[in-house]
Amino acid sequence: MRCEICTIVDNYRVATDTYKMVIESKSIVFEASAGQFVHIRVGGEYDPLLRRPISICEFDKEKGYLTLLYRVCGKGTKLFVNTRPGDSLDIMGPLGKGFPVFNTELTRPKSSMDSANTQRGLNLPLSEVSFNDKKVAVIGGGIGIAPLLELCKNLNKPDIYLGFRDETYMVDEFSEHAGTFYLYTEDGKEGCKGYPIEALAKNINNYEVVYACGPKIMLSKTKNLCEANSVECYLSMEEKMGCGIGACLVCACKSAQDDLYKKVCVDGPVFNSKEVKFND
Amino acid sequence: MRCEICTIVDNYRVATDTYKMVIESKSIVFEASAGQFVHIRVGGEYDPLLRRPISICEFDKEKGYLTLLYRVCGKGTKLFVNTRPGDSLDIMGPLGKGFPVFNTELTRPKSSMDSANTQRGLNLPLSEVSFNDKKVAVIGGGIGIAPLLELCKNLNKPDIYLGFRDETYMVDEFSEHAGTFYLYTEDGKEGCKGYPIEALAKNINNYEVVYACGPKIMLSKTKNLCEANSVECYLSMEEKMGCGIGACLVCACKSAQDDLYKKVCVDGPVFNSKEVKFND
Amino acid sequence: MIDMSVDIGGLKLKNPVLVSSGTFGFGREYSDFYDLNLLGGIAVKGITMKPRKGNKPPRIAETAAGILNSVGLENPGINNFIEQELPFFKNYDVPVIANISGNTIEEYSIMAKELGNSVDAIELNVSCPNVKEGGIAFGTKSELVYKVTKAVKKCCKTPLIVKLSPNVTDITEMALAAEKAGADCISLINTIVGMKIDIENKRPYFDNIVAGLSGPAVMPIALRMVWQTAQKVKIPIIGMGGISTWRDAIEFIMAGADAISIGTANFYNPYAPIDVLRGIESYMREKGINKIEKIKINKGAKNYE
Amino acid sequence: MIDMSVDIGGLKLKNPVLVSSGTFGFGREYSDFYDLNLLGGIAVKGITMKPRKGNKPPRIAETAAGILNSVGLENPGINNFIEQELPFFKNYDVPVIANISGNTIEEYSIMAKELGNSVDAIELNVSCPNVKEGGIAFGTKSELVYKVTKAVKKCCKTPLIVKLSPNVTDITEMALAAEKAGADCISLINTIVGMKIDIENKRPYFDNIVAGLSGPAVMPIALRMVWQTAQKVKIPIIGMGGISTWRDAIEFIMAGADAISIGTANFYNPYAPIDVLRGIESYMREKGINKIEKIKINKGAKNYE
Ligand SMILES: Cc1cc2nc3c(=O)[nH]c(=O)nc-3n(C[C@H](O)[C@H](O)[C@H](O)COP(=O)(O)OP(=O)(O)OC[C@H]3O[C@@H](n4cnc5c(N)ncnc54)[C@H](O)[C@@H]3O)c2cc1C
Ligand SMILES: Cc1cc2nc3c(=O)[nH]c(=O)nc-3n(C[C@H](O)[C@H](O)[C@H](O)COP(=O)(O)OP(=O)(O)OC[C@H]3O[C@@H](n4cnc5c(N)ncnc54)[C@H](O)[C@@H]3O)c2cc1C
Ligand SMILES: Cc1cc2nc3c(=O)[nH]c(=O)nc-3n(C[C@H](O)[C@H](O)[C@H](O)COP(=O)(O)O)c2cc1C
Ligand SMILES: Cc1cc2nc3c(=O)[nH]c(=O)nc-3n(C[C@H](O)[C@H](O)[C@H](O)COP(=O)(O)O)c2cc1C
Ligand code: FES
Ligand code: FES
Repeated sequence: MRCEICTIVDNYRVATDTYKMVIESKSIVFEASAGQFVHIRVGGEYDPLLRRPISICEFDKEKGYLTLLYRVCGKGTKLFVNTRPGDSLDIMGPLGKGFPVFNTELTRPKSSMDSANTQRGLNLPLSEVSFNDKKVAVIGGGIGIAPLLELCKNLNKPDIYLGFRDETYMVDEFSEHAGTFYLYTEDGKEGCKGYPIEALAKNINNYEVVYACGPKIMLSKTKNLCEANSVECYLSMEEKMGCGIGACLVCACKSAQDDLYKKVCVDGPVFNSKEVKFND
Repeated sequence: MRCEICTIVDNYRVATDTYKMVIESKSIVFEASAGQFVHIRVGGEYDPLLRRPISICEFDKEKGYLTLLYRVCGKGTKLFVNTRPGDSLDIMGPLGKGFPVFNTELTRPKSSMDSANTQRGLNLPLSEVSFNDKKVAVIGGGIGIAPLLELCKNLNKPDIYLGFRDETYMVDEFSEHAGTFYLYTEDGKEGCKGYPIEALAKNINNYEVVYACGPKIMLSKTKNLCEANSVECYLSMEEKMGCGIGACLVCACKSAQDDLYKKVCVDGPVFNSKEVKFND
Repeated sequence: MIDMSVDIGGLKLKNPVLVSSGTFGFGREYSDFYDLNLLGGIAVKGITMKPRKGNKPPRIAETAAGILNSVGLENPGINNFIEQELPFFKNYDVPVIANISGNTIEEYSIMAKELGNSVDAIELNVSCPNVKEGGIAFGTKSELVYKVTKAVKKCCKTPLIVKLSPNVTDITEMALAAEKAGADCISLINTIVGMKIDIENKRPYFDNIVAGLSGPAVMPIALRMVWQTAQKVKIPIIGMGGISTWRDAIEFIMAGADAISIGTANFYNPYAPIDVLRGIESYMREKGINKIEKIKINKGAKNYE
Repeated sequence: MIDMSVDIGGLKLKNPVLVSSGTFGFGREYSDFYDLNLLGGIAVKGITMKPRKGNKPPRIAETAAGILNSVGLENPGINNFIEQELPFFKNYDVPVIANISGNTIEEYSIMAKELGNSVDAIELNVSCPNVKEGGIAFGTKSELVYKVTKAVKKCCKTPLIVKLSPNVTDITEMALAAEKAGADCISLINTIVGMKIDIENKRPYFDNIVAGLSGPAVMPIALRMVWQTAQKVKIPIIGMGGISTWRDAIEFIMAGADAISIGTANFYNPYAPIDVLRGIESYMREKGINKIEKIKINKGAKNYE
């Protein structure tokens, strides 16, 4: 974990208000694992003041490239859009705990698997998560698909369920890695009309592990669905952040095990569904 | 006077930390007269918060171009440097009272002379400033030469005295319009060693009017020199600004006529030397 | 139909967007940018009995998302104001609020009386941090707020607004004192006492040492004080402090302000009051809200302790 | 030779750059970025007698050049702190300052006593705006500041720092009360009470309604308070509030701070304390200053009224 002044290689629109940024990194990329995030400083001295957390969407350790997928929603992400290839960006990372990946057939070298494993440090006993080549589903909604792409590359042809409001993006990139690929839009413009959770619910008994990232409501439904069917479930969570490294305690999310809070930035962003709760 | 979103046409270095910016304006340029300034907003929403006052160095009413000459010294001017051709800039102006120009042989159409005349609104009786084709000297120091270039173009081959610390700039542009041209650097690297005020002091009795812009110490010496020799003198002053239009009263400079303050933004920036005082 | 008008303690405004004293001169300057009649009202530069030349420059410093000012109430005095500045507004149909500062309670009273016939409301400045005498002293003790308000109210024919100082432990104490003394309306906040050091010259940057902080930096503090005050007083509130966008304005109104005022933002965006006004209008249209007061969060919905 | 060391009321620091309570966890987190031994000292996250789970999220909002936080003193309680967190510092040679908050004067005393043997100094947090009981209440009344300081001083073996709340009319009154009660050092400022409204959902953004403002936005206010306090008290002062560069730090030291502390800046620049430290060093080298205290503007050079 460190701060690095990285160079922007590319930054282009993939859909309305949705952009892909490719960044050249000399160190962060080599430590990254799927599901981790970076904390980015943009803008002037004080505006915006805080860094912005963005998931690592893909990395290419050979080229030293990190790819981010981001949606423009406020001050910080608006500034992201204005950066151009060649500009430099102050990036801190890789941060947090990524997705545990335990397949035998990996597209990545063995070492990154190991490190993902030890980095997890789940509160759950290790035996519970030491499965191999389980039947896996990945479900993502909207910009929440970002951290799932690198994950899918690391899995062995998982079934992939994606949902969007109306406009879809990154569909080819995901379907390439899918066993079965399910696409939903709220208005049915592309793929099926409705939400991917509906399809996942039908097929839930086919799976041993589900990975999810997306809107809170989707995460909450996925958690309930998986737990009701005794399926292992990993959720990537979002919360407003300060430091990004566990020092300020602002990124609190409710723990399911006790009445306390967990820190999304270091205990997550990926949690076993049994670690967190949503009710409020 | 208005706010206009202008387009940057060019922005390049002319010396260490010194840049020239050419801006295309649809309206401000057509109202501008020599010695006026613009008030520029750069950066994000709040950083920097205030506009930055910059003199109009040249204008080309045919092309609709304004030229600014600026020295990088802080947050705002650093951001100026980062703007590129094609970028837009929020500019307010033209602001303040420029230099009174009363020569018969003008390179500008008659109308702009008239407007400069009425815009002056000096506290002094008008007769005192209604001279024609007087013998004129222009003295500038460092970045203070900025508002003098357009002035020199409007005068009939004035003698021009410029001083710089070490590195000179815009020398050709000025000498082109000069009767006699005096160049000084503090270390004598280019031109004569010393300060232009020394040469002006020797020649002061050749002149009926002196125009000056530069460091406070130079202005103060010029004022004293001129007044001791009964030479009409116009000084372009600087003070930190808020609104730029006379509403906030922060740009105070000492009045010579009473114990009150004048507003650099609307009573100036160009003052008859008899209107202001320096002692503190 | 959207009704933008508000009544702030007897002063009727066609819309809730005011401009703040000291940031808008005597109105003239910004009349080049837009029609002043568009504004809900104009609080003119603070005036005193006698002319004041103001503080020694520098009078402004930029801080992170804010400014420090040390104008020191430069103004031509009440007589010159009435003779030379007020007539300008004859051409306009916009409420003018005279912002007054006194060295003594008597001075406040005399000024309020004299201005009563010629302006639409009086705003008592008991909170200017940039002058030694009077000013802020009146605004940081509730007994004094009470006394000066009470005295002025007696001789003031127009609605009386009391402008509170944020430099206090408990803003509601001051607000309640003003209300009890008969204020028709409360405005807040004035600038917060701040400071800057000139490290090159190793001395306070301002001749007066301290100066007044305003601008976006102070908005969270101002908003909190408006909220706290709104929980306690019944008289209307003019909210200000760092407002630069319509969203800021909506926050203040939701927090309990009946009208809002734009100060420092005028400097970097001369159209700020108009932008804010248009923004509030479209917000209301979009949400189907037809009265400003309906924007507010219901008082006591969740009581502030 | 430049001597960067300072003595703040008996606590000897190798340099004047501290990090502020609540912004630096229990030290571990930033140890990945640089050697913690470089720091003058570390004020760890505020602790209480019993574990506290903290406030409901959201707990942070970005404001103009600042942040509002509503952590609500989440901490594992004094026992867990001593058992699980303190041992980490065994590997370091850096002074650790325990920041404590109590509901009662007794709680403060018990905690100070228990910690006396294991930390290098105690910082009394009488100024946290994010909790209902205790906290800020103690910090806004000078009698209470006096009482709690006096009580704790009696049973506190290490230097005692009292951290003042900026949410007061007169900071010097609080500072003098702390000094009189025997405080060895004063630190200021804690966060300023602020607020944000969630306009989409028409309600206060924070569950606790108000929250604490920090960051560059507050620096002019913090600096003024440090200056005012330095004019009045003889005990050393730790200045903080919005410091993010060495120039900010020099302003605080000139204003009268004996040491300075970095809070919010850690979040956007994890190297901020080191950058500030290096900056102060080169400033001193350049100016030929060999002791930190010589940076200060002489007290009373121009007396603050
Ligand atoms: C672990 C993690 C990973 C993320 N990955 C991605 C990603 O890959 N792509 C992407 O587009 N977005 C991602 N987000 C959300 C992203 O951080 C926000 O959209 C972004 O911070 C908004 O910043 P802004 O300045 O544009 O918006 P503003 O609304 O101006 O931001 C104001 C403040 O709120 C915070 N904030 C606003 N929205 C969110 C949010 N949804 N989550 C957390 N903080 C927020 C900002 O960080 C900032 O502090 C992620 C968030 C987290 C916590
Ligand atoms: C009427 C007028 C005309 C000017 N014309 C020119 C010009 O043609 N070319 C040029 O290079 N400079 C000119 N200046 C000076 C220029 O305004 C400052 O250099 C600039 O504002 C510095 O901004 P900054 O953000 O880089 O510096 P910072 O130090 O970050 O600025 C901080 C604050 O101080 C103000 N400030 C700093 N220096 C000055 C200064 N010398 N005068 C006034 N305000 C200052 C800034 O406007 C800002 O509000 C002019 C100033 C005035 C008043
Ligand atoms: C330059 C300047 C001058 C001011 N003069 C006065 C004044 O004369 N009387 C007064 O009551 N308030 C005065 N104020 C305070 C403003 O009216 C307002 O209360 C404060 O600036 C907070 O609002 P803002 O953050 O929107 O500027 C002044 C503020 C500034 C910036
Ligand atoms: C997230 C956060 C948590 C804080 N927690 C504490 C705390 O536990 N105890 C305390 O005394 N101060 C606490 N503070 C206040 C800081 O120590 C510091 O006084 C304040 O933030 C001002 O400094 P800054 O502007 O540099 O951040 C906290 C501040 C922040 C931002
Ligand atoms: S963001 Fe600071 S603890 Fe998570
Ligand atoms: S800058 Fe506002 S009056 Fe001159």
